[in-house]
Amino acid sequence: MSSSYVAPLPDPRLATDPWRASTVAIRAVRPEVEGVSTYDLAFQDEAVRASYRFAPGQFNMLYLPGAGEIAISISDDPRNTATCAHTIRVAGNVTRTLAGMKVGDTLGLRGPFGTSWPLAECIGRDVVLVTGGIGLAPIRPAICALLHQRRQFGRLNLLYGARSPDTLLYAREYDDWSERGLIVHTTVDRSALGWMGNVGVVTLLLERLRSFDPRNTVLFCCGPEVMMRFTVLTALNRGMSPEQIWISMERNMQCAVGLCGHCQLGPDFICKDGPVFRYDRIAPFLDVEGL
Amino acid sequence: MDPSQLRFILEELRFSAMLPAEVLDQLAAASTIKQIPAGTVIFREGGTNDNLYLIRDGRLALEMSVPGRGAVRILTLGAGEMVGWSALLDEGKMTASAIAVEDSEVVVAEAEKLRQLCRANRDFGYHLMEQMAAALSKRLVATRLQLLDLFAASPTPVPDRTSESEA
Amino acid sequence: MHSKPKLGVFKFASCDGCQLSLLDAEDHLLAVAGAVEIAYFLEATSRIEPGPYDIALVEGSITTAHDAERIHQIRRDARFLITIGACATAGGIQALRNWADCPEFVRSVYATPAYISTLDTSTAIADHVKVDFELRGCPINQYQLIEIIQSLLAGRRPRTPVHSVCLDCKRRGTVCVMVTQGAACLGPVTQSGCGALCPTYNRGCYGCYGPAAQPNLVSLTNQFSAAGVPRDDVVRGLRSFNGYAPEFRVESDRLENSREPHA
Amino acid sequence: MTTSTAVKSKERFLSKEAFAQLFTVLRDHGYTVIGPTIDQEAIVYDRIHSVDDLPLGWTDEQAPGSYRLKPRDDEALFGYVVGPHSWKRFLFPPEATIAEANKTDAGWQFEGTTDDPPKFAFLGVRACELAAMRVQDRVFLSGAYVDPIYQRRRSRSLVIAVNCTQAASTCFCTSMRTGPQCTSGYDLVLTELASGFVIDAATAEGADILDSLETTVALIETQQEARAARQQAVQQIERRMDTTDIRDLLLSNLEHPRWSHVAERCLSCTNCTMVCPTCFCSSVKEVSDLSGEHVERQRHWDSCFNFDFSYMNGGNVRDNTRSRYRQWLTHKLSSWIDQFGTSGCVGCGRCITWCPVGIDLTEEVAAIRGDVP
Amino acid sequence: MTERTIKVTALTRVEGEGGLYIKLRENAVEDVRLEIYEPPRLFEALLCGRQLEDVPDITARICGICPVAYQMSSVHALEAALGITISPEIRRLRRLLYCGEWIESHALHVYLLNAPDFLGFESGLEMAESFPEAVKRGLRMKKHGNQLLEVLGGRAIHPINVAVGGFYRAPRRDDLQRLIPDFEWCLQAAVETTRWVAGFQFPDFSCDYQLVSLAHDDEYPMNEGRVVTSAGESIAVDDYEEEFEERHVEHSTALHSLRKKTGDTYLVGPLARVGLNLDQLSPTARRLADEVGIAWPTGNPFHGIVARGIELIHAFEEALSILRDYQPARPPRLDYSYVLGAGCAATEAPRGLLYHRYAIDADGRVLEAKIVPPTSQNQPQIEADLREWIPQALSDDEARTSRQCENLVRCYDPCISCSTHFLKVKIDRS
Repeated sequence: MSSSYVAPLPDPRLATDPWRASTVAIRAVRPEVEGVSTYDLAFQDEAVRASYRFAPGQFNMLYLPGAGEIAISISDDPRNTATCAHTIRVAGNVTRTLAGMKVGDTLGLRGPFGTSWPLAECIGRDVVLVTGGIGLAPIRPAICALLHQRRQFGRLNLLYGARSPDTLLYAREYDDWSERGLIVHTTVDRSALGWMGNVGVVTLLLERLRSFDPRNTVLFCCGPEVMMRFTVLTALNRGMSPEQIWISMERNMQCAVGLCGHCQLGPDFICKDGPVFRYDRIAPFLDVEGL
Repeated sequence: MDPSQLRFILEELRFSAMLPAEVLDQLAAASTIKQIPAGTVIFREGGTNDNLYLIRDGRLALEMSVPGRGAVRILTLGAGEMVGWSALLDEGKMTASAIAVEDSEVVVAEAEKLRQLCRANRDFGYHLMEQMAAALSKRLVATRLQLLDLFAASPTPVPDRTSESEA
Repeated sequence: MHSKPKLGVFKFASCDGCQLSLLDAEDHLLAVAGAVEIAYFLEATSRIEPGPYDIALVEGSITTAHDAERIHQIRRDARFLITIGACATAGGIQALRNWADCPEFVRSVYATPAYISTLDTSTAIADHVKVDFELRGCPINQYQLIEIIQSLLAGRRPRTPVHSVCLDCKRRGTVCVMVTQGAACLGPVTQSGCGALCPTYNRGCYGCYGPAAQPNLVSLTNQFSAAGVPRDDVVRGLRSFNGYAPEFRVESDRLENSREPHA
Repeated sequence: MTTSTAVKSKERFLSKEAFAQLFTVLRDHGYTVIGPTIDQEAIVYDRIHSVDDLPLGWTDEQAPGSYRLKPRDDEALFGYVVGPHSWKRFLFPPEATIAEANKTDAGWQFEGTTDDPPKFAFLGVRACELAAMRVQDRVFLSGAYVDPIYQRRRSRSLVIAVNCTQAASTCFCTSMRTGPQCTSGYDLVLTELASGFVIDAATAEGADILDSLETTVALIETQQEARAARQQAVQQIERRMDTTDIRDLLLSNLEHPRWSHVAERCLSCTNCTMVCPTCFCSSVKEVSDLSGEHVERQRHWDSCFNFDFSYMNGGNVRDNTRSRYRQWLTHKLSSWIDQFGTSGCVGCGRCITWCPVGIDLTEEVAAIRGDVP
Repeated sequence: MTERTIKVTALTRVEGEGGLYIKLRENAVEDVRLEIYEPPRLFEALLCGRQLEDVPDITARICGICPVAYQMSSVHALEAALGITISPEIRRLRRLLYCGEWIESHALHVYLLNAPDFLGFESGLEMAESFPEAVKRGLRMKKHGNQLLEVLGGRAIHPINVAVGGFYRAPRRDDLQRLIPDFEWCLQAAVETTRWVAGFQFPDFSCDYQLVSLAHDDEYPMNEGRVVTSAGESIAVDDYEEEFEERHVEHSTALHSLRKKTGDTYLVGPLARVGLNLDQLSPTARRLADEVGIAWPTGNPFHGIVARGIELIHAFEEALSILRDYQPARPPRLDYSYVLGAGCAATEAPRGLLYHRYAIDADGRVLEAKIVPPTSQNQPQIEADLREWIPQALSDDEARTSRQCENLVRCYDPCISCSTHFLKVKIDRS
């Protein structure tokens, strides 16, 4: 496994002051689906750009002065060093402000932060990626990494659920992914005229997955918490063990470095101990309401 | 089709894989296998239907018609899954329409035969109904998740609580 | 060029203090006036433009039949309606009449009650029309008001903190008057916004910003009773400028209706 | 504590008259003295200029939800326990600008904090407060990321500890093994006696200060008297918390009915977290000038009791007082250990005294343990 | 016979909401009514039964522009009822607080409400485009007035620090003295203000006023004194209700305060205060009063803006002298015991004399409250002046006539929210 996919040490400049952002400029904005766009961000400072590395599953803090700061998972190919893509849904004031910005505008970026998908664990094994809605965005770097070194892995399945056919993210890339050896299964909760694909919740895809060897599979899951809970349940029912399951959690990440307290879940800070957790570590705290 | 071949098929299907041998035999004896071309309507919502179907291959869709919206596809079902439970539990009054989305192969069991078997053999009845209940409970949970509309965007943007902004 | 958003400021039963907060924002006033078109603001300008208004700030409570009609017209004319101040968000101090025999109230003030046409209640604007945002306070905090206007101009949804006054006391180093003096301070159940003024001035909070999010009134009033505050005083303390806000109202009614001999 | 090398203990005696010189010596060493003084009917920590600012002859009487200043019948300067303030106010200030953004022709440019605090000398730091500083050191300084504001303030400050010679009813430092005697983490340590102080330095900087004061050798009797005074504090501590297996106790009782019970009383007002010397939760707000081209990011104290502290995707994860109190207590006493290798509680009792309704965490833990009916 | 009615449905740039109704017959004034449609808020009733400590907090809410005036009259009346005499330090601090309110209120009226009339603008904000420096000067004075209120009272609108017996907390010397440099700037700004407004064009109009204000032997009237009139009377505040009466006048739905014995109208406010207390003005204010070329007392209501300018100077100058000598009062608040009793007090609100009377029981509860605000005293005078003014203001252009009438009304700086809660109001919007 290439070392570039291991979570790198933070940029020493950032490490000296975790609150200090670097300037990034919007290089491109690609509308994905209604209310969701991908922003390619490029560091203004060459030195920062040169040293910036992230691992699939990590996130950045994007800072829009005056509006605020939000945690956004990175959705780029980790080998891409020119720009860094973030797929963002308009959900609040910061993302709405971002949606009003254009190519060339600048903002602040701190990162990368957090843990990453355990790609090294996947070598020689099958990988199932279960994801829903915008949850595909943090999985995309993992897809890029898996496909880049396709031969190192067994069967690769992506099970992706969206609300409706027109909200399937990155649809233009599925053919490419398939050609390169990722089996893409999609399903929607709300069908539409002309949709010949699956209808029903994404956990059903896992239920139906054939050629599934529960003891030799690693499962990555990213999506709403309820979806992840039932995905895990299905995976366990199908014979997987908790140590093979990895999920990406979300909480109110603010400082991103474990200093502000907002994103705690049980003994973990989602920002620094996560967002990617092995399921058995987080399991005792996942089902406790209001923890 | 040869019942032993059918039994072999049933053993492979998720719905029936866990059934004891004699139950499988009986089920195989009550079943036939059928090819269904894409687009075939297997039964219609509100209509009657005499069979329980187990999908061996291909994909079926369940649709319900809503005035003004036409036929709304609720769920697609694939290999190993059961369709047509109303035939067995609801006297054949169907709650949705089933259509083959692609060329499919299904195991067809006559509901009346199954009912007779259930009455005659409580053991058979227990095992069949256990699988029915398990399949339906999974479908119920899946429907609940669908109902939660987990992937919906917030209807209106809400203020981020990530930071308090102030003039 | 886009035309500037139109701002209307409307008054119902009130003291004018909340709209004065806008004029009291001396450092921001001209900037605000430059960013919006002040289309209706009787206290500030003789220029009166008809609706619709992009932002309507509504001060005061509904106390007359005519006002109960008038607010509907303002709602129709307003794209984003913000109520400002305790009168508009909770009925104000004049809502004390809601617990009283209002005609008797009128008789006690006016020699010829027949001339007085007023409803028996003073109610919040939200009791009559849909309100898009409520800005609390008696009076409101001018910085919060400016921030809300700026948020709307920037296309953001406004927000104000909903935590208790206690947090602000601690941030500014104010020592708890409940703990050191046994003062009947409403700070633990009152929403932030004033900057924790009263405890900093050595007195208990009297609830100008109304109930904080999920306030535990019962526990607090139990504590007051345990500290020897007479029940009548607790009821009176809850019934002031935000007395008719639901959480305060329910608790003052509960206390008044409870007939525990020792309370 | 200043980062100078440790020195060997050599106890000296400092008379009350000579003690007054301490302020001059500290000023000459470039320190701004923060110490106990009476304000708002309490002994608070504030900037002090001379011995006259100290609470001479005053003490505090504390109980759950109650704090009263009382005159003493002697002239003790440090004859009180701990008050509403803690030193975190100066090391992790309630409001601080952590970053700035300026719009230039080349777009937004970002700066880190420009916080430039004076060199603080903290006078009158108690053993539990030394422990609290150690806890916050773990939080802010021990991880991959270091908080620059805390780091700068902490590294420049001088810690003058004072041993407790009495305890409040809310103290339980002995249970948390943090006091009452100061054992480490200070530059200088004092034990107050009627005649003066027994003083000792633990660092070179402390020794430097000590050398500038007029002291005499501490006689054996004086040292014994000081020990007895310290022992008096130990004996006065009544409150206990059983910390046996407390991490697992709380984490295995996340659905205990006691959480609902305490939620009936808890006001979720945030006071316990604000007065706690180790609580470190914060939020950041954007403060922009009118042009919007200069923005400061201001960090301020926040609390897990704050209604929308756990806000996410349009709702709050911890949407009721039960879950918020549980979060606080399990974090403080249990998951803190996972995170920082230490309990988050130092047994100072502030959260008990300053809770407006007098909720006592030791009682809550005992209830969860099943020790009280 | 031609009948004309002129209706100003909404008076603008005044505190509170009211209208003006004028009926003319053959160009002769038949009826003039200042119509007040502010809904009544029944303060006097809702005060009854409240603990007397609540009174300054509640009465503040009568008016957002002059809450301090209500707090001052109420604490003084309650202290009279309780038989307590405050210390000189507390008294000075209260004067200082009052200065803050005069500054805030007068600066608001001069710059944002009244000056636009003289210069032909519809608002102070619009005026700012042509007179940016003047408006900024006004806003800065207002801001510093508000800052004084904030330091002393906690906040400018509805201060929280005013207590029966004194203040909840005495402000720190540093916090107050920090204001001095700005106040020194403001004093000059107030002088410039007075010169600026004195240069306005005033209509040739004069009324024969009976002026009424407080007067005090040692100081410009603010917190206390005797009630004096331009007829040479000097009346103890305790006898106020013997001499002044709110009466129902046939042509109006509002209660008008009139001289009890003669039924005469009278004028309160800055014109009355300056006119009756010229020699108590601070040195600079006194100098400017002479310099502006108005013969005091003046009968021209349009001179009100100049009187406010002079009072601004006075307020800054007096505030400066108090700030410079300030020592915190110890204790900031006097103790007292409840006694059955009654007491009254009058103070000078920015708009004029404000009278309060309370009866309290032995448990400290309010039994009865009476409040006579300045605007209800001025209202009959305003209507009387309008009758005089209309022939001069009348033109064929209805809008112009209305504006002229409004201009006159604004000169008195009426405070409608205040007045309405005590006036007899008939809500009639026909």
